[in-house]
Amino acid sequence: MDLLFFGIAKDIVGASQIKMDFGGKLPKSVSDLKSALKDKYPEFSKLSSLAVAVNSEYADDNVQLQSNDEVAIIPPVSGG
Amino acid sequence: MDLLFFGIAKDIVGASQIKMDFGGKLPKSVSDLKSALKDKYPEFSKLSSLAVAVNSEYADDNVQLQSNDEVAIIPPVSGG
Amino acid sequence: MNKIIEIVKELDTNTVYQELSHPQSGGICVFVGSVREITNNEQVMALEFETYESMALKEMHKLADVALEKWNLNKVVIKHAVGKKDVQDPVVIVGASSAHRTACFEACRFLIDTLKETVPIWKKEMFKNKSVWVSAHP
Amino acid sequence: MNKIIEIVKELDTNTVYQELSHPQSGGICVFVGSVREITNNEQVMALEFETYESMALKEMHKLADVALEKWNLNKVVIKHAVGKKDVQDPVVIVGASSAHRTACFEACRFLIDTLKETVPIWKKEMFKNKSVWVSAHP
Repeated sequence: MDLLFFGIAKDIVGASQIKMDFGGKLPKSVSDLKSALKDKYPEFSKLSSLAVAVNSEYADDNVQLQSNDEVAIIPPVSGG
Repeated sequence: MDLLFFGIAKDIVGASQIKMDFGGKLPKSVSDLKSALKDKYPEFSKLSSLAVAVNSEYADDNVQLQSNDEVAIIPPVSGG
Repeated sequence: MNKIIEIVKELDTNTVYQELSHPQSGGICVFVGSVREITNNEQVMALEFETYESMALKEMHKLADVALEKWNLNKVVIKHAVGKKDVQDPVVIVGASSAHRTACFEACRFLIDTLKETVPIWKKEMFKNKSVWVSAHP
Repeated sequence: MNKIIEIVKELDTNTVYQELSHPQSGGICVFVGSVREITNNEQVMALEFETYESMALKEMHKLADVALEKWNLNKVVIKHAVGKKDVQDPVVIVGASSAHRTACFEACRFLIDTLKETVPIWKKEMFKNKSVWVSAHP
């Protein structure tokens, strides 16, 4: 599964885009993905918040993921 | 007494500055001046408000007038 | 100088950001009032502004001082145009800059609201067949 | 076009008045966010902005649409800079124009407040000996 990372998320994983190997167990939902990420990179648990965008729209925890979705990890935004 | 007129006040008296003749009875206070003006030009009574500035500061009705004061008639302001 | 106060023939909206910019300001709020083509369903051809300039400048300085006292501002700008103004022309610019945005928003709103109440400037609306001094009558 | 939405390397503050000007607008309110030299008593050398551009533009359009729906606005501008920004540089410009001033003030405040909450843009503060992603940690 291809994932995009921004801001501090990019620093945590060390790349802006990676093909993530979840040990063959691909996350089915946004909620699964967040859990898998936090397991692999404990730093994500320390952030003020963690959001996921699917095809450049904010996605709730229960949104199901398709293999061709553009999935982005959104740490706390701080524009302006 | 020299008086300055602006906006609609200028239209009412027909001049921007006039030496007003109050029949020898010079108004002593702002209040007197307003009454004298309204007597002479009834149109002043129809305005939403009428203020007087003495030496370019708003002056309350009880402010006393001196012969060398710069006295201005301030109809409702509408800047902006 | 933390305040810029002017009455001018032509307002330049391009300089106000530079004038309000400050190393300790994270926020700049500017309000520009401009000539609207319709008032009460009637077409406005132009506005004509007149001022008692010496007093207007004094009142604008007082206004800026009150804002500088009330909020933590780094810069304040108040400028008003006089003379004949056409539709879309800017007629007034007020603005403030501050460390955080709440102060500059509140101050900017205060500046324009109070300017309209206290500064001796008069506006005449020129319609096709008549002209009216705004707010003169109830 | 009643909205202008951009993410750019360099923000030009001089064009925004022209962009918001409208014959039916009597009021234009603009907020500019700029780089402040001090944060929590520490000297900021620069800010670095990063964005998820396709999504940020979508969110900025949504934001403008919500404002256009909520208030009676003639024009809306939302622009954000990306890349490295020095002290006093503008980083964000939001603005709205409307017939009367209350609408453009309220809309302008809404635009900047909501942009800061929803638009995927990230700011890193560069201090002398460290750099910090703003708001990342509680």
